[in-house]
Amino acid sequence: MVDTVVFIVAAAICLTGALGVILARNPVHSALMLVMTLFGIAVQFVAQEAHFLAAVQVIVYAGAIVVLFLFVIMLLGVDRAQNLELSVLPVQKWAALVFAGGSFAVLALLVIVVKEPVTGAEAMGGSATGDENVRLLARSLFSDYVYAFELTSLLLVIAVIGAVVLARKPKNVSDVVTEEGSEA
Amino acid sequence: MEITTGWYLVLGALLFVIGGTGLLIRRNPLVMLMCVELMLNGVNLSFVAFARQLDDIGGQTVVFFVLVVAAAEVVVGLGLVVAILRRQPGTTADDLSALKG
Amino acid sequence: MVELVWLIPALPLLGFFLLLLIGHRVGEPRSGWIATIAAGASFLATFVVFMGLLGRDGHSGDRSYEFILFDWLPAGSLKVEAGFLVDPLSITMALFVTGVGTLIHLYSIGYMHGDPKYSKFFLYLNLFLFSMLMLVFGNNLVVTFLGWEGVGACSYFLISFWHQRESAATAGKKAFVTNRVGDWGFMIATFAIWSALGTVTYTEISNSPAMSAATGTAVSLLLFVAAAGKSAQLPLYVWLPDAMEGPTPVSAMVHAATMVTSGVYLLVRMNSVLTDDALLVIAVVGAATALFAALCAVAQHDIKKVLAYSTVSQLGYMFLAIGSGAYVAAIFHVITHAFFKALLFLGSGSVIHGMHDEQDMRKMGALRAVMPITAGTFIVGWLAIAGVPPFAGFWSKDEILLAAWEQKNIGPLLWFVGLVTALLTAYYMSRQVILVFFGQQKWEEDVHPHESPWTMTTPLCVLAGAAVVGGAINLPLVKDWLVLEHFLEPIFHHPHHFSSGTSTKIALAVISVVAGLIGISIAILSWLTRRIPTERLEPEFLENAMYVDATYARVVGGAGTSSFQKTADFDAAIVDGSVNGFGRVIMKFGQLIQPTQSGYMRNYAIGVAVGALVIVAVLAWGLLL
Amino acid sequence: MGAAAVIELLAAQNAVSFPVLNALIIVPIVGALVVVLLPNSRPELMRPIGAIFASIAGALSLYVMAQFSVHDPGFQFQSIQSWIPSLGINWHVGVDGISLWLVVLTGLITPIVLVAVDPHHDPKPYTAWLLLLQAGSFGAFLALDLFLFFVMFEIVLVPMYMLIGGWGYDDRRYAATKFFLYTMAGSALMLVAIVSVATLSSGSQDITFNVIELAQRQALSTNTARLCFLAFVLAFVIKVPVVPVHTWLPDAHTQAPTAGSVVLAAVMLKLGTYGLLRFGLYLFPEASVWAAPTLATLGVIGVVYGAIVATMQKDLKRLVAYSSVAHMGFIVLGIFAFTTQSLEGGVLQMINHGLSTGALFLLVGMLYERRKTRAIAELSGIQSAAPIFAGFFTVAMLSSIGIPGLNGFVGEFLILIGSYETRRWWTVIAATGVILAALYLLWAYQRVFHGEPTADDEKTADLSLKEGLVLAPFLAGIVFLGIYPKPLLERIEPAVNNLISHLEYHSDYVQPDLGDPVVVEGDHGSKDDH
Amino acid sequence: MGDLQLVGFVGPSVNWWALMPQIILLGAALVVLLVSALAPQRASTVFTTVTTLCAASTSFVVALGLWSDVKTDGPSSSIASAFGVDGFSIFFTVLILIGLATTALLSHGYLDREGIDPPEFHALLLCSAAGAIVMASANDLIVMFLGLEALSIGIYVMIAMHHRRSEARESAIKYFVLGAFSSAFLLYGIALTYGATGSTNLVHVRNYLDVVVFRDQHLLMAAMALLLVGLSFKVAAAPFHFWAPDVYQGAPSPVTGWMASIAKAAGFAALLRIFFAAFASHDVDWAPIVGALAVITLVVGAVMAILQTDVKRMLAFSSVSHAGYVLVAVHSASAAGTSAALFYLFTYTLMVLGSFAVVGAMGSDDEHPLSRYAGLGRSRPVIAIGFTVLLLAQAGIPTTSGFIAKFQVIAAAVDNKSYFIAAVSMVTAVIGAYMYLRIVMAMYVVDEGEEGPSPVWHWTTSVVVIAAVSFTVIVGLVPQFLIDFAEDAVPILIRG
Repeated sequence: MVDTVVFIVAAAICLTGALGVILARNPVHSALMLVMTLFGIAVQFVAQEAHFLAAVQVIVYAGAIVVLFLFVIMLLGVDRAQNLELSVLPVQKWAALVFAGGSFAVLALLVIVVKEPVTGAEAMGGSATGDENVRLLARSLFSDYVYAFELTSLLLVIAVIGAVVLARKPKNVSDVVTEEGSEA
Repeated sequence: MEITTGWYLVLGALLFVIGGTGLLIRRNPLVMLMCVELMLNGVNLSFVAFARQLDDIGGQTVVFFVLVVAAAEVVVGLGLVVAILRRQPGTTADDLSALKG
Repeated sequence: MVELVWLIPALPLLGFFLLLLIGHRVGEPRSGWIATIAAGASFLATFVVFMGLLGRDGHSGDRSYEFILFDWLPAGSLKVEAGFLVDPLSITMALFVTGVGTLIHLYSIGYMHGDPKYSKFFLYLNLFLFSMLMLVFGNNLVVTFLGWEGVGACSYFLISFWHQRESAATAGKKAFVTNRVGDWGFMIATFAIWSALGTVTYTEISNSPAMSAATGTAVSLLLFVAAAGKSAQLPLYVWLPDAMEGPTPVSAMVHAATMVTSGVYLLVRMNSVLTDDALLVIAVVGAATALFAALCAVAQHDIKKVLAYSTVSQLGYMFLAIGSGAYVAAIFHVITHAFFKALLFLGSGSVIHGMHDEQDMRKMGALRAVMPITAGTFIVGWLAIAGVPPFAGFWSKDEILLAAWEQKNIGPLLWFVGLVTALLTAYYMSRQVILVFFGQQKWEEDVHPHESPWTMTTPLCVLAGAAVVGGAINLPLVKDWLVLEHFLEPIFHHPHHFSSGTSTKIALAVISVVAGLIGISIAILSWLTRRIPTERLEPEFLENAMYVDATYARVVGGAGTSSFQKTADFDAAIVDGSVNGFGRVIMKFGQLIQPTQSGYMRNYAIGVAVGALVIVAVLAWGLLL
Repeated sequence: MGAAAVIELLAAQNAVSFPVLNALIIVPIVGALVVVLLPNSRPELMRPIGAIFASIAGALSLYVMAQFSVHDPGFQFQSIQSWIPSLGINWHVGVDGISLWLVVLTGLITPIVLVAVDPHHDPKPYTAWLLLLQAGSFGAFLALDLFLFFVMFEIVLVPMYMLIGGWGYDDRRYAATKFFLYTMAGSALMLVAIVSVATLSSGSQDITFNVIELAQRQALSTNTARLCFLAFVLAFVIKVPVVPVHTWLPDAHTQAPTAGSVVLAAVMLKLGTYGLLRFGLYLFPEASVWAAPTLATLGVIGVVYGAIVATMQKDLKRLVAYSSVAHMGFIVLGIFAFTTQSLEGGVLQMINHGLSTGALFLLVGMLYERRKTRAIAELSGIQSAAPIFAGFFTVAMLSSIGIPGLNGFVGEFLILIGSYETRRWWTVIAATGVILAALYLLWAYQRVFHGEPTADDEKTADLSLKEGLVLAPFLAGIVFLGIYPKPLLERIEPAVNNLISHLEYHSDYVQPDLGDPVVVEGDHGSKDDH
Repeated sequence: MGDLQLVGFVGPSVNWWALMPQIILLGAALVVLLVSALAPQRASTVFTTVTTLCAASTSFVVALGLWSDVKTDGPSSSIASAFGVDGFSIFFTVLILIGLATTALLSHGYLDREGIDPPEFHALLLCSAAGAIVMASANDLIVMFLGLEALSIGIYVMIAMHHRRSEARESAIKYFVLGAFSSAFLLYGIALTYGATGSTNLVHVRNYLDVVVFRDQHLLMAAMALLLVGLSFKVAAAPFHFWAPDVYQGAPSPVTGWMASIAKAAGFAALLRIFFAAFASHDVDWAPIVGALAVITLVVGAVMAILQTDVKRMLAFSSVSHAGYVLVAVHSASAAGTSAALFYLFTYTLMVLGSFAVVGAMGSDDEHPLSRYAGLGRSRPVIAIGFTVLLLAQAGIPTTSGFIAKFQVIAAAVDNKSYFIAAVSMVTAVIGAYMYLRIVMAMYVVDEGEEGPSPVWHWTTSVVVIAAVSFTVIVGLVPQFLIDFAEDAVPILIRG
């Protein structure tokens, strides 16, 4: 009973946030709505005994990524409202409708048709509750997924280089000038 | 009412779809990035739900990697956005359509 | 001696090659003499072979001798050899072809005097003679076809010899193309014969069983189409009058004496396959042509045009004879006609030569004084063609009329047509003689007519002699005097014999003579003594040859050309256009989908999103179904 | 026997005898490389050296002709090497009576055009491309492996494309591209068909592209075979070209440099008709019989239609091009009449057309060199100014018209007399082509060579000695083949009869004996058992 | 970290030898970065290029060694079977290393000309190469995903490095946004696979699908669909190809070459591994979809290509239609088809790299009009003929590797009884040929006075072009060795 309520509330939060993200006129509001969704998801994680993930979700996502977003928004000062109706691509709305509607249709179809969506694939690891959860995570992270774990380092290296390269100002300003010229 | 995995999956799917829709209807590159984040979170939710269903920790581990990927993407993406907006303030996704045909 | 047959065509060919190599170097008149000697030698060779043939027994059928050079077209069961067939028919043709040919060569030496392309002319003449002899001596249809086309090509060269003249060039082309229509018939006939009898060799054809009636008639008619093309019968005669654009010796040799008779030769040669139905058609067309051409000849002013139409008309006679089954009569007339028509043409040539290339008879008259030999010989020719006894023409024409009379179905009618033709012939020839040689002179002052050199007059005299006595080779008076008939006997499948009694023969003969005299007298009354007003005797309608040619021209130039042009446009617009159109369609399709490449990343995202949705849906529903 | 067996069987032969056919293909390629490596500073060397290599190839082709055993219906000088074993593809070449003369023609034409035609610029690539063209054509005529054939059939497009594009006239871009794409489009489906044939024929056996082997297997179901046949035919009829897929030809011919036009007419068009014989009839006997009426009809249409369109052309070269359409129509008719005579005539006509049309294109090219125009309207009375030139043109023209005693007649006559057996009415109509041929050629001749020459025409130079020597072989061939075609016929006949009996064995077609009534579709004789 | 010890914890065994190629590349990347950071003056273009080349060649040698190992003692897997060491992965490793070396050579002249920092560029190149290798040899969907991201993110940045040009930034952001979007789909597909089969490891997936019969397969189907979408995007198959032309056009030519060749190849490697190896038991489900995608891709690529006026865009669309051919091979879902696909990718990679070598050397990337190529046949005959060969090879003209490749694809399709697709691919080949011919025409058919500028060549470009051309021709004439290579690479590790 309790978890039902939890689920419904959290789900409501998530969806509201999500819709807020895509409907808010102001990017700042979108970012905040995103935070809301992320919290909702964290709750859902908890509801499924993924406590550690819930924590990481809050810290990394809400704490780091969204902040990064807001930082950039402020940096660029693009925090002004953006009217959806101004969308220069009318086809876009219809396409979005089709995608959304179609997806919901397929989803509904799955929900209706599929009584039990998950196949009875046999369990791989042990049950995961409490601090056992963290232990198991660490174990699988450093055994089954150690290669992937190492690869994340590769990703992060690339990200760093990328950030550096992209953030670096062009060496000579003339480039920018010609740039503007060409843009005009 | 018993909350089965199905419900979580549906929720994840909804988040995914909403994110996708958002990416289709928003012009602001930053918001589009957020939409991608929404989609990834939808996926994460599904992973966790499956992990619980399967009673397998692997699904949760994967979420870590997804987080990393998301972070990396956001870093590079924001870098790009900055690089562009710094030169052409107020650029929207639709303004970047010089290459076409 | 018969083995020497290969020499007969070889000699003119040799002359041709000689002239080809050194002709322009030796120049005039030597090149002319080379050609003439070649022709003469060929005539001698023919004579030798003729003697050799006479040496053989006439009735046991070994007067037909085949001489094979080599396999020409061996393909599967088809055997076509390059071979000669020496038999009475071919040798008879060869004799007068080479004989008359030699004389005309000789004549041309003088006539072509001063022409820039003197040697080339004789080169063509020799080539023509060669082809004609191949035609005559060929032992199968294909070799004959070789000669057949060869003479056609040569006549093309010779008609358009003065090709700077647009009219000459056109006339040559017209002659060739019209002949090609006939050649089409020749080829199809050959195919049909081969597929029906499995051979194209004359001896085997005449020995093989008869074809089915339908095939036989078809083959006969196709052969007649071929003959009609070469021998200028209705409706394919139109090229011959125009062919007068060529030098006069050419008209004499190619378009009077030899080539135009090859149609007759072909039908006689193939007499074994001709069916009665076909013969009837041939007779009717022949008679019609004879009358038609005679009528046209009545109103011509060009001295050569008259002769041209008269040639057509005489050829009509020959086909009338064939149609009536009197092959001998046909050949007989071919020979006599060769004599007097060659004579007349050469005479007219001599006149034209003397009149400085004036051809309009209305600008002549009273020439007998200034060119007596020409005049005299011409008059002989006139009498011969007018059918005045005892000149050659009388005998052959008389025999034809007799044959026509005896034609089974519509004999009398044919005979009557022939008779009228005879009358007309006598009339227009007399008209011509009078206009040219009698009356008062009507030529301008600056023209100084003169008699031609001996190289030209000699042939005239020789031919005149032949025109006088030519009839002797087949005199109907006594059975044994029918030399030609007996000589040709072996080649005929079912020899033709006159059934009429002597009285009928004589009656018919008298009637025809009378008709001839009537024609002559009308001419004298109208043109010499002017008792009859001449205006109405030259109706526009006839002068323009009943507008047949004009009609052809209008059809070919109008509907024909435009339809061809439409086809060409169709090819360019539709056929080719559709090709380019295909390319354009692809381009259009491309431009249709090009907007998808709009440059908006959000549009591109649609592709991903909706694409994904579709695939998922397809797979999911695939499960449901 | 499988391809492997063939290899074993021929291995010994390869060991002992000099693989002359391979040499035929390789020599020109080597020549091309040599020419490419020559210094650019010596442009005058390119064509002579190229001509030498081309002539060596020509000499080799003559050697093949000399060594060819006359009455052997099969493939001779076979040489087979494993090429792509995993796909069952071999380098397999051989020559029989059908391909022999095409090979000789290819061998002789190329050196002549190399000598004859001066490209005016870039002699090096010009020579190299021509040599490669020769090599490719040899390969296509000699290939006995479907894959190899396709490679050669397709690769010859490139040199011709380059020749048209690089040395052609004003509209060369369009013409070259059209030529390339049109022909490529034709052969596109043929590749699918080739693979299908090979795949579907290899039931239990190993897959092979060996033509002989496949022709013997005949493993395809009727409908499959017919489909594949159609794919092949599409490629070939475009190449021939048969109306209505002919329109690339006039453009290509008109825009191509003289050498290109000559080789295109003399050699490349034959790839189509040769393909119909070798890969149409031989691989798909039943389908060929099935489709014969249609294709024969197309051939006849080509004869008449091509002639009619040719009549109205205003460009002399274009006119000759359309005359090609008409002549090739005869060949197609002959091929699909299936009689000894018609097929022999067809093969012979391929050579004849090469000679006469090749000569005509050379002459038109020479005229263009003199007058810088091909427009009939702008020419007149050339014969007065250049009699010898006119004489040569006349002979070539008469051969093209089909005057007996010249080669054109021999082929046409055999085709028609043979076709009359099985395709009477087709023949009757096709024979009208001889009338039309006279019409358009003589008309053109009259307009160009007859009449009063204008001032320009007066200046037109007559044939030079070199040009005369270049044309001499063509004329010699025209006359010789017209008078004594036996040497060719007796070598062609065994192969042709072989092909016909193959047809009779694998289909219900029976060649009518003479005297028999014409075979009507529906009542075929009994299949004679081999 | 194989010796990491926790309580009762045993780390998985690691086959370091198999990891060597990636490790070498990453090491090289770090070296380049460190040198550029510590001794900037040393970090010249030459230095970086040489380093990259050395790295590529050493790992190439290693890869060959691995190849012989696999040939002798069969395929194996490493690190909890996350990483497959089999002919397939090594085939692609070799291919990627060749591409890496080539791109390094191409960028050599280019970077100086366009003012791009060599060290970062090469570091990113090396990293994305490593990512590609991971992607091609990953036996686990997550690993594959990470490799894909490494490859892609590296490319995003490499494109954007072309500071001066707004087109570069535009194409970068386009590629980035759409890439992230599509990888979200891919990831969702992975999630569903995980849910459906209980694992992200391909070996487990395969084994599981072999034994289990589903009550309903909706999850699996959706998973397949989404995986297909994600990877189709990477290989630029219609309708997921829209990004490709814009990005190819805007990106620096060497990067374009890298994207068109290696990114595509890696994408197909993943595609083949997942579908041919893991989902083999369900090919009746996915093969038709792939076939449909193939047809659409072929048509769109060919038809759009002939409309283009910009050479780089032409080649972009041609690479789209090439993806179509490979999809045809994949569609046949057979060993023959797979080896055909491998053969095609190998030959195609060199063709396209050679082509973009020429394109990049022809001048600035702002635009590539045909007029720029006018008269190249005269001014630079060798390069021109080389380019011609490469173009004709892409058009599938015989005696080039392109023809053999197409031939095998057709053969595979016919073998699979899908005649329609075979026919379509041949027809589109003809349509596409028009575009190649236009370029050839531009080089050779010039009227007076319209010759383009004679470009400046860096010798490295010539090296690349000549190498690519000779490879193309040699394979076109004697393809057997490469066919064998491709066939040996087919058996993919499917048992843990």
